[in-house]
Amino acid sequence: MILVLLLILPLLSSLLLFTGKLGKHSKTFALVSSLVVFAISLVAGYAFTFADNKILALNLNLKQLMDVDIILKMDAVSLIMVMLTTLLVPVIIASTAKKERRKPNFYALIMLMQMALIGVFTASEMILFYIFWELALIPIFFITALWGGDNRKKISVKFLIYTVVGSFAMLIAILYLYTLTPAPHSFSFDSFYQLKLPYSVQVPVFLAFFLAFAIKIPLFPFHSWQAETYNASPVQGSMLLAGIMLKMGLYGIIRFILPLCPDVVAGGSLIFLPLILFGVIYGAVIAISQPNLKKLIAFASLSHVGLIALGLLSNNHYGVEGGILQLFSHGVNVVGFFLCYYMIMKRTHTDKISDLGGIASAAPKFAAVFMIIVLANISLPLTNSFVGEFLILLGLFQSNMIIAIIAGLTIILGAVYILKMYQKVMYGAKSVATENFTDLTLSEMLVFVPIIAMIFLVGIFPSFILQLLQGAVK
Amino acid sequence: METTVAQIQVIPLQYYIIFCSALFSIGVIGVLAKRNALVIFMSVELMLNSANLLLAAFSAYRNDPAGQIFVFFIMVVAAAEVAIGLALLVVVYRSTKTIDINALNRLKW
Amino acid sequence: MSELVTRNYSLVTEYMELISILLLVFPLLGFLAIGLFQKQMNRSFSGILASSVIFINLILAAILFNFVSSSNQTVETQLFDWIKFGDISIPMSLTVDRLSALMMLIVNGVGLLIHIYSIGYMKEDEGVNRFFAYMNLFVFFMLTLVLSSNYLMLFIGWEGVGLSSYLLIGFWFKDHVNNDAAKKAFIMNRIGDLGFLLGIFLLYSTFKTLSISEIAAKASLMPSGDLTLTAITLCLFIGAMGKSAQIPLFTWLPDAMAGPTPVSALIHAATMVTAGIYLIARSSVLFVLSPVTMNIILVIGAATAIVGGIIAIYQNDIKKVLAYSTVSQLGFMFMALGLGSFSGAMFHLTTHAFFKALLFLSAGSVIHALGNEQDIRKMGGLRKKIPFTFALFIIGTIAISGIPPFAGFFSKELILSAAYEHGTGMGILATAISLLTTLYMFRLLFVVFYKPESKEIKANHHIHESPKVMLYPMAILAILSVVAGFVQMPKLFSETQGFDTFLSPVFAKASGLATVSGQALSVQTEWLTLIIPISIIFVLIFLSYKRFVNNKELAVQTGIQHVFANKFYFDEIYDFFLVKPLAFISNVFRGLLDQTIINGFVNAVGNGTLFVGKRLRRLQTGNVGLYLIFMVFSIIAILFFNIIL
Amino acid sequence: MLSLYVFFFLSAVTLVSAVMVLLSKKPIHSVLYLTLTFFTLAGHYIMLNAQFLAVVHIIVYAGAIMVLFLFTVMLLNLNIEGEFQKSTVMKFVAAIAGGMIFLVLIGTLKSFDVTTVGDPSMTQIGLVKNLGKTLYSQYLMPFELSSILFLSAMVGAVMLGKKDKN
Repeated sequence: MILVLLLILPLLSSLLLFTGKLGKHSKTFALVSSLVVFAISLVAGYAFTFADNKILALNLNLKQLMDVDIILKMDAVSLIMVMLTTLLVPVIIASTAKKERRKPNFYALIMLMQMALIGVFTASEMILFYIFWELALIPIFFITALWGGDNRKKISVKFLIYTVVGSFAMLIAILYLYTLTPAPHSFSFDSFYQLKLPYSVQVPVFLAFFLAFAIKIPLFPFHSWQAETYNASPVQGSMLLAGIMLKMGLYGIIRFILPLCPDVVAGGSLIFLPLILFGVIYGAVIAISQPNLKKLIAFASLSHVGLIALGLLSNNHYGVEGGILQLFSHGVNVVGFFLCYYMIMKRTHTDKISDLGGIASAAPKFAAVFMIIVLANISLPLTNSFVGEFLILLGLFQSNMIIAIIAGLTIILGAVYILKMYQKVMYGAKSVATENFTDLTLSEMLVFVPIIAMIFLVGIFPSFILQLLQGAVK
Repeated sequence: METTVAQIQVIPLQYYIIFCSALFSIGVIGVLAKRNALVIFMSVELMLNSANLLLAAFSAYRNDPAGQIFVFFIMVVAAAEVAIGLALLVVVYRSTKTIDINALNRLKW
Repeated sequence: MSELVTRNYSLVTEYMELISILLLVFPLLGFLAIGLFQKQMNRSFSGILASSVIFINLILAAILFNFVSSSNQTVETQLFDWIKFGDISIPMSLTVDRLSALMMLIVNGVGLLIHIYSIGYMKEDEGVNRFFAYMNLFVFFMLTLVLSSNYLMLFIGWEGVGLSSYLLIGFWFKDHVNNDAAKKAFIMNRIGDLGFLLGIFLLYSTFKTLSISEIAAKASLMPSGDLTLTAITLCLFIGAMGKSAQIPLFTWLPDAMAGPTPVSALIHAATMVTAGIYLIARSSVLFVLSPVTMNIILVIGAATAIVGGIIAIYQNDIKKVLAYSTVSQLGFMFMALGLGSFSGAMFHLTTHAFFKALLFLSAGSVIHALGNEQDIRKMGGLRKKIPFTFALFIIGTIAISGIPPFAGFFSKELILSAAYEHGTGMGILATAISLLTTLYMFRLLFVVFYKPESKEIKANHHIHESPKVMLYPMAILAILSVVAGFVQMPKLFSETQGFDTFLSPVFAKASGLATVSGQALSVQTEWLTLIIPISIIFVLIFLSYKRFVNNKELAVQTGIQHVFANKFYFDEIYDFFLVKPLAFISNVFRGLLDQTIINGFVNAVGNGTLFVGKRLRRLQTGNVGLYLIFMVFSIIAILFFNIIL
Repeated sequence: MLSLYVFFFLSAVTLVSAVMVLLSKKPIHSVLYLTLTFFTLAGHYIMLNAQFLAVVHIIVYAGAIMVLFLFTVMLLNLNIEGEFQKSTVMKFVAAIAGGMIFLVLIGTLKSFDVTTVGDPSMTQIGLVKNLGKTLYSQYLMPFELSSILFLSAMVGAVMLGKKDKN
């Protein structure tokens, strides 16, 4: 029941906002409703921890009408992803500046997005999953195309087509698997999981899913939409994309590739892991010379999510668990990073790193906040991403030492580009653009509070998430 | 009553197939070779009818009423189609003063 | 479970556990309080607050030290489970044994003195509150490093001190030179950290635990020279190389002098840079069992000591001289570790902390007196202008040069005797290295204090002795530099080996496993090894007095001296082989590979579709008849294939 | 045997008149030949024992559809001779296409045979009673839907045929 609420509330809120009746109060309304959703997800988490079999499920049997059942399930991984979504959406909504009067539709699209994302993370039925998967594209497409920056239309169309190409590969795989399910065919995850696919079938299925997820995540070399799209979308769009939506692909790996193609994951580590690994290094290396702050975040994110994918596909349970934890952490961190970018952008109207400088002396509070987020991004111990990356690398190390060592280079490269960026942006003498830089206001600080709280909470007490995963990873 | 079926089955089913195919092909040729929209319509009717007849034949040979029911529905659709089609023809004629289908090339690239 | 049973839950241990927790809590609170209320806090108050926090810590540390040294127990404290699921369990837990008690005392003791010193030194600085916040943060992380009972938690402290070091080197962040130095320090440390991390992975994969004591217990059962152990110890040593500025990762330390001088004293001389030595001493069991690594440590330590010492002779920045001296001394400590003399390394670490901090603080006092002048060519004759500082500086110099009866002599002696036990060649090498110290230290002393006054000094009328708040801590350090050595006399003088005995429980396992036991030296040789170096020292002092005191200008460097003065061109080599190529690759990836090839390909697919669409559009002639023919032929084709297949 | 002759006769007439539909120059002639075709087809239905269909066929096609065609020709005054002809090439292509589709259709369908005979007792399926039973039980839903289709077709036709006010 609570799962239905989680889906319906954002939808209702979105519809109400679409009517435009709320006018000036749209933002407040969206914020309040997203907070309510967050509260519900907390209740769901509470219920989850006390559920007997560690699963919340809803099963509407609709066989009479069509061949699609509505099955919603929430296991530990879903719960983490839903929590991430419901945590970040209020932050994203709250981050919009008062000056930038957004139309109600903007908030409506965000709420719609939230609904679709929660749907993706809770669906336990392929067609339902696929519908939500594609539904999530629509709001972000419009957010980018309507409120974006230069070249927004071309880029958003490119993004849309690119990801849809991947989705079709996935759809084909889904339909093919459907025909393999025993006699009364079923799209439910459970029936898919019960398939024991021979290796020759696993390979094409893996390739199809992998293409879809690799584009979504994105993994090298399917990443070329990413930096452009981040750059063209409004910051809120970038946050939604980088913080939550890209996690759909990684979530997909956990949900489909790992249970359906275990032999490929176990045996093929020398085929696709080097590719992802190259992407990890590649993103970090590019970030070093990236002159544009937003694109730097994009490439840093490319590197980080690549590392998560490596962990998930490492065929080692530490890697998978670390990957799941890191899913959460990266979502929080990248949103924090974008928030900082937004604060700078709002005040200076430039995102060229070379135009900035000397902010730290003008805005010590902001400097501290930015520093914490930046440190979380380079996974310093006691910040959230350390535990995740540690486990990922440990898992990789146990499955393939060479790959772990090369992947570990990101620890160094990450420090290189992050510190270089931070130095140029925050330190040194003030530039023309940063001359009148004002420190964070109280309301801006409030937006950062949940981010920073999560950074330390997960960094110091990761067990509360790791405990959830106990047994979830087979 | 067995006789009725037997009587029908004097004529091999293949005959009906050949006959209906021929009729259908004539319809196709008509559609392709004519420029007069009206005649093209008629050719379409020919094709529909050949299909109808074949359905009826199968139905009779298989003792299955479904075939005849389908013929019935096809007639319904055909009637509706002709009504709309001819109305369209009238509209086209009003705007172009001709029923030559080659005049209707507004949709080119 | 067994842990629970064996644990002795006496009231005292519980108190001790509480104290070990408080040790971490106070500096953290200090950091948070000063950090969060930077704006509101009175400028002078933050220093007092920070210092008193460390003072309380020192008292706590002393209590713990007393307990540990008297009862010969270790205090184990479980804080909470950090990473725990399935079969992996890494708790946050503290261990206070004699080794960590010693380190704790050094960190808090030297830390306190430097905190107090900073109150005076940083008085004028606008960011003084931030400074003290960072200092407390550093102490917090350093204590975490020292107290942790497993490698991953040690890694927290390890990275944490790196962070505080980064923040403090780049404390004056308006100048990009400082920021570059900070960045360099952090990144070079991270290179080492990666090695450390890989070592942790190997440890976990091998032993299925990260607890230091459990690993030591399990490892002691393994054969000496085991390949995994060698790999582990090499990885850990890479980590130590980064943190303790060994070749090839040492170039960050001289640059780190860009930070305020108290920072250089605390972090880059006394405490943080010794973390590498601490790490290896902590893992002594592992290292003893891998002779290959020990030899590598020995070689690298010796090389670093020589290179650092030589470079130090040719430096003209007072802090850089001290920095290279630190590099050299650290190398010396690594030599000791490589020789298997863990307590020797720790002893030298301790005494070095005192006199190097003293030297740095005196240097700071000089810099303070001259109004931020660091170039020794512009100094000279300061002996009379700032006599107190001079006196303290000379104590430090004597101590570091290893002249008896100051502390440096005893600690160096311990290492030297270990070297001679290893072999005469090694002994002579070690002696030579320790003599290098004399050379650069007395050069510094003479140039700064004795040489005729330079014109800058003459022109400067504001030269003044530092305030008492700076001088008293220096005085205490000076006293320590003088007396600290007496806890451990050379075997010739005394039978009480205070330091060795104190640390022996910690290294008991390691020394039990050590394969090479050197032959004890005869009494005559020992006397020789004592007297010859000391006499050479005095010769050297005399020579450098001649050379430097009367020269008005420092001689122009020639030939190979350029190589020395430019630190063997290490920075340039790194720049050429690492930094530039990385930047180049980055640009190639970004411009060529990413934009042109990958994005170009994606766009080409899109544009290709458009292009083909434009061409195929021509098929739409608008001729319905034609469409129909196409359609019919398509149907024919479909049906035809239907027949065939 | 008689039925076989009848079949051949009807088929011949049907095909000839179908061809004539295409060959006649004037639309009105085409319409008339088409009417003839429909009548012969009705004969075929009767031969297949599908009396109801035959009747409906006559009513719908000959009665309604043909009348519509005639009205269109009449109202628009389209009965012009040979006004537009396709090129010979096109006609040739069309003939070839038709021939090919004939062959292919036969090729596809020839293998069909009545393998399973349905309920042998259902002999009089072509009668109104039997057909009605099926129609109103099994196919009730499509039947009702077809009425909606008709309604909308009617509305559509009226809408389209209506003269523009402006």
